[in-house]
Formats: sequence, C-alpha cells, structure tokens
Amino acid sequence: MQQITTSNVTINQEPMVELPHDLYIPPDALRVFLEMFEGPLDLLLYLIRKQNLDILQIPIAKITNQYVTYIQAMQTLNIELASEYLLMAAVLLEIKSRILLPRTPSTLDADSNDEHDPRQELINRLIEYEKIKQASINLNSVPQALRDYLWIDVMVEESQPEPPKIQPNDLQKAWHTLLLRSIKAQTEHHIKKQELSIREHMTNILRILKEAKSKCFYDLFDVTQGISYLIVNFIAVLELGKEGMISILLDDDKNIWVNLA
Amino acid sequence: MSNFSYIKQVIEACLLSANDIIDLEQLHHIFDGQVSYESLRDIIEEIKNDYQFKGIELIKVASGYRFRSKPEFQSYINKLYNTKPARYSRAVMETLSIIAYRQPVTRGDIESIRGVTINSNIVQTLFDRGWIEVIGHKQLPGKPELLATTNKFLDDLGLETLEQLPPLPNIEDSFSSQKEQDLIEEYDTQKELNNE
Amino acid sequence: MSNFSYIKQVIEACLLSANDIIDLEQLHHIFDGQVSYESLRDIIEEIKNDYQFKGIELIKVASGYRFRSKPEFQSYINKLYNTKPARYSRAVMETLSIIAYRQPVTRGDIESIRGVTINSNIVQTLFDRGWIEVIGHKQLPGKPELLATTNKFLDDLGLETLEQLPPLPNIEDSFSSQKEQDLIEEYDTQKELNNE
Repeated sequence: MQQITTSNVTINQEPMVELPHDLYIPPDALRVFLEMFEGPLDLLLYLIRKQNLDILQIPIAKITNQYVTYIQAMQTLNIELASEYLLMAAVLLEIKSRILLPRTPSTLDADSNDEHDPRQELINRLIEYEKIKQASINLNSVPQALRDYLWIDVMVEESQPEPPKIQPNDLQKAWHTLLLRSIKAQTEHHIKKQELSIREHMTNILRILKEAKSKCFYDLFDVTQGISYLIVNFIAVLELGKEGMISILLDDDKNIWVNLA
Repeated sequence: MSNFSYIKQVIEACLLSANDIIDLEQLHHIFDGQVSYESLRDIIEEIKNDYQFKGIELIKVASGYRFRSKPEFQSYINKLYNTKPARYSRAVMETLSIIAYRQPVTRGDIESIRGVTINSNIVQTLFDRGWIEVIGHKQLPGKPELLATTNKFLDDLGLETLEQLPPLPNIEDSFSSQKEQDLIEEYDTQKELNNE
Repeated sequence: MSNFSYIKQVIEACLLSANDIIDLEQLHHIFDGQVSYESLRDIIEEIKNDYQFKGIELIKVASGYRFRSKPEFQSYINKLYNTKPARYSRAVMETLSIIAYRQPVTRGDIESIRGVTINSNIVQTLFDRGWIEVIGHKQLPGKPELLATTNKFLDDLGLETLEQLPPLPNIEDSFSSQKEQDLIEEYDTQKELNNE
C-alpha cells in the first residue's frame, strides 16, 4: 500500500499529487482507476507509456514491480480483480525471475541457439494489443451509419400497387380448370358450348338498352353489317328474351319494342 | 463556403434525412434561432428550385415541408421491389372467365358454374379494375344484376372483340390431357394475392 | 427533356427513395435492360458530382450505392431529433477491430489478443447490428466458431472493401509518439453509451 507511486494515478483527469503515506486512499478511487483499463495488457501499456519507455526494451523488473504494487493495493482494499490481472502478475514475476537468474551453462547453450528473450512473447502480445487498440480508435473515427450520418430515404407518395396483368390465355386456363373441376365433382352443371358471338351480341344489346331503357326492335340492328351479323344479333335478342333479361312487346301500332326487363 | 450556402446545406441535409414533415419552427431551432424565418423561407424556396429537374421534389404540406419522389417516377421505384408481378387468385380468374365467356351473367350463374358461393370481394376486384360492369337486371325475384365485360377489359388484354378470346376448350379433349391437369396444379399452387 | 436526362432523374429518384442500398443490377432491371451498365455507371458518376455542394452525398459501398447525409451536418440532425446517437464502448470497438483486421477469428483469438475473457454481450451487440457473422468452424476441439465481418459492416461504415479500412498502425515505429497518447486519452473520456 505504501508503495503506490501516486504520480501515476489520475482521478477525473487530475493527476494525483504525492500524498502523505498515512493518508487513506478511498477504494472507489482505485476502482475507478482500474475501470479505465480493458485488461492487464491495457494496464501494462499504460505503465510503459507513462514513463516513456520503449515497448521493445521493457525494463521488466521495473514494470513488474509497479504492476504488482497496483495489484496488491487493489487486493488489500478487497477490490474484486479479474483473474486475468493475477495471471499477468504471475507471468511478469516469472519473466523477471528468469532474467535475474544466473545463467547456467545449459541455459547458455540453449540461449545461444535462438537468442531467446523471455520477454519476447509478452512484447509480441503488447504490440499486437496496442495495434488493435489504436486500430479501434481509427475505426471509431470512420463515420458510422446512424451515429454520424443517416441513410436518405425520401418518402414515396402512397399509391396503388401495379394491378396484375393478365393474358387472354389466362382466361382460357381458368376456364379449363373450371371445367375439369366440375367434371371431377360430377356436378349437374353442364356448361353448354355456345357461340361466344351470340353472348357478345347479347351484351351489346343490353348495353344499348341500359342507355335507352326501351328501343324499337329494328333499331337494335345495324343493317350495314351483313347477313351473318343480322342472324347472330337476332338470335341474341331471342336468347335475351328466353333468359328473361329483356321483354319484347308489341304496341298498338304493331311496332315491336324491346325493353330492359 | 458562404454562410448562406452552409445553412442551405444543413437545411437540405435535415429535410432529406428526416422521415417526417419538418416545419420552420424546427429549422429555426436547429440554428439556435440565429437564422430568421424570412431567410429560412428564402432558402427553402431556393432548394425547391434546385430540385426542379431532379428525381425528387420539395413540397409544402399543411404542417411543413418534406421531400418526396416525383410521382411520375413511381412506376420505376415500384419496379425496384416488384420483381414478382402481382397475380389474381384462381377465384378471380375463374369468375372473370365466366363473365367473359358467358356474359351477361348473374352472380347466381357464376355460383352455379363454380359450385361455390361467390365472395363479393372477387367481383369487386373486377369492378375496381374497370373490367366488368352491370348492364341490366334479370327478370327474376330480386332482380339480379347482369354482369358483362367492358371495353377496358378488351383494351387491357389487347383484344378488339370478345371473339378474339381464345376459343373455349372441348371438355372431352381437355379432360383427357395430362397437360391440362398440370396446368391446374400450377394454378392451384401459385401464390394468390386475392384470396377468396 | 432528353432521354439521358430522364434516365438520370429516374435513377436519382430510385436511389433517393429506395429505402435500401441499390446495385447496378437493380438499376439495369428497372429499365428492362435497355440502359447499359456503362451508361448507368456514367450517370451515377454525374449524380455524385451534382451533390458535391449539397447536404447529402451519394456513396458507393460494398452492396451498391446509396445517398447519405454528410457526416459534417450530423450535429444539426441530432438537434432536429433531440437525440444523441449511441456510441459503442471501447470493448465493443476493440472486439470489432480484431474481427475486422484479423478475420476470421475465434472467440479464443479475441480473448488472447485483448488479454481478457470475452463478454458474450459484446459479441452479441455486433451480431445484432448485423456487422459480424459466423463463417465456419475451426478444426479444434469444440469446433469454435470463426467470426468475420459482413457486407453490412462495410456498408454502415461507408466502405466498399475491407482494404479501405484505416491501415493497421505500425507500433514498432510510432509507439512513443505523443499523438497516439492524445488519441487514447480522447477515447477514454468520450461518453460511452454501450457498456459491456
């Protein structure tokens, strides 16, 4: 506890100045301090940077002492520490001890082969984490949809969706299905084959009568259209009469009138 | 960039990114009241002119301003989404074919041919499309309406007269053919937009 | 109005109101393939230039083209809605960076780089945003999932390819630079809405 070098600690951006050793450091301050870090690597990088040390030449003994001091202070104050912090302390202490140990001939042999520095793995991890940390800052500065800009979505005026398009053949198909179904169902509905032209003339006559309500029989015939037209049109009038869609009347002057039923 | 041009760009960005109608009050607020209502109105007028020959336009509505796509380009925008064309349901197609081939017919006729009661939505769909009309009433109790196809129906199908409709199939032929059977199944399974 | 100008307006209307990123294929489709890809590209380039001094801009992203409000005006737009857009926490951004720069990676890889156990909420946040996806499994005990970024991630960052991401810093050279230090402090103090 008394080993904390408070000059490294900043609370709310204010550097903590040297305090008397007996002054109580509130646990909350240390907790806030710890929460600044994303993990042990982050804390280590902080310690290295605060002293303008070269990451490639970490004075491992010095860094280990500082790190362990923080960790012990947190533990003394019963601040819950993630296990990663403790693991890192163990790693640091192990590296430190290996560096401080006098080299035996056998370890010298091994070292001369690959120039093994026990710090190397830690340095690699620190470099990789530092890269990602800075990359994330750069990435965070790239404009993000919803945070830094909005997609443009200009209103489209409400409108009816395009109605379905059909082809004449679609009607034929529909009729087929209708026929087949009625046969399959063995219903009594017999769909008589009938000249479409007669039906068309029936519709035309009804359309004329819808306008006029009542029409002289002869006016329903366009005599310029030829004999087959006249026959079909005549059958159409009779059919309309038979089906009760029109009434055919004779007036006192023997004129034939066709009325809408 | 002049102050005016900057304000104009800000207003443009706000109006275009808003999925809503924006009023002068709101625009006044975003500049902390530092831009007069008169200037705001002038700038909006300028923006309106800027978009005269663009695909969208700025319109004034009762509660403020908003951009919209020009209605004349509507069909293209629809096309972006409608990769699959809309289709009529089997019920609509059968009803239409009965009216087309057997006109004039009553709803009762349609029911008796299809063997099911008719849903008024189906006939309404065809009325709405302008493809059928009432051309009279049958002399029967209740005076049922007589339905027939219209000229618009012929126009939309690219026909001059009803006689140009494909001829009605012969029952015996169509019944025996497997192809027809397949047709029906295809028809049955197709996604139906207008359900009965 | 010339044909070219008409096509340009249609494309503009579609890009501005499509509610989605639009690719060349879709634009080709709305003209029934009657406008060549080359012409479409030229027109898009022209539209891009047209909006140089406007409040919005047309950008090309991984999935196609879309208009966006210029980031420089975002503070005004926030004021219009009276909202402060959410920011991701450092933990989320670091995790995202590892996935973006080192993909494909397992959760274990992320843990070993960050030196802490991964909080499942962080990865879930990125999944929910549609920025990352599982693209396979590593041949290891437990078959851990391999995570990678999606096209939506690039789209939302206004990028076309991963190569357009800011380059990874060279730590060996720049470690002692004060600039980095400042950056990090700025980062630390920023308001973080998305916490672990």
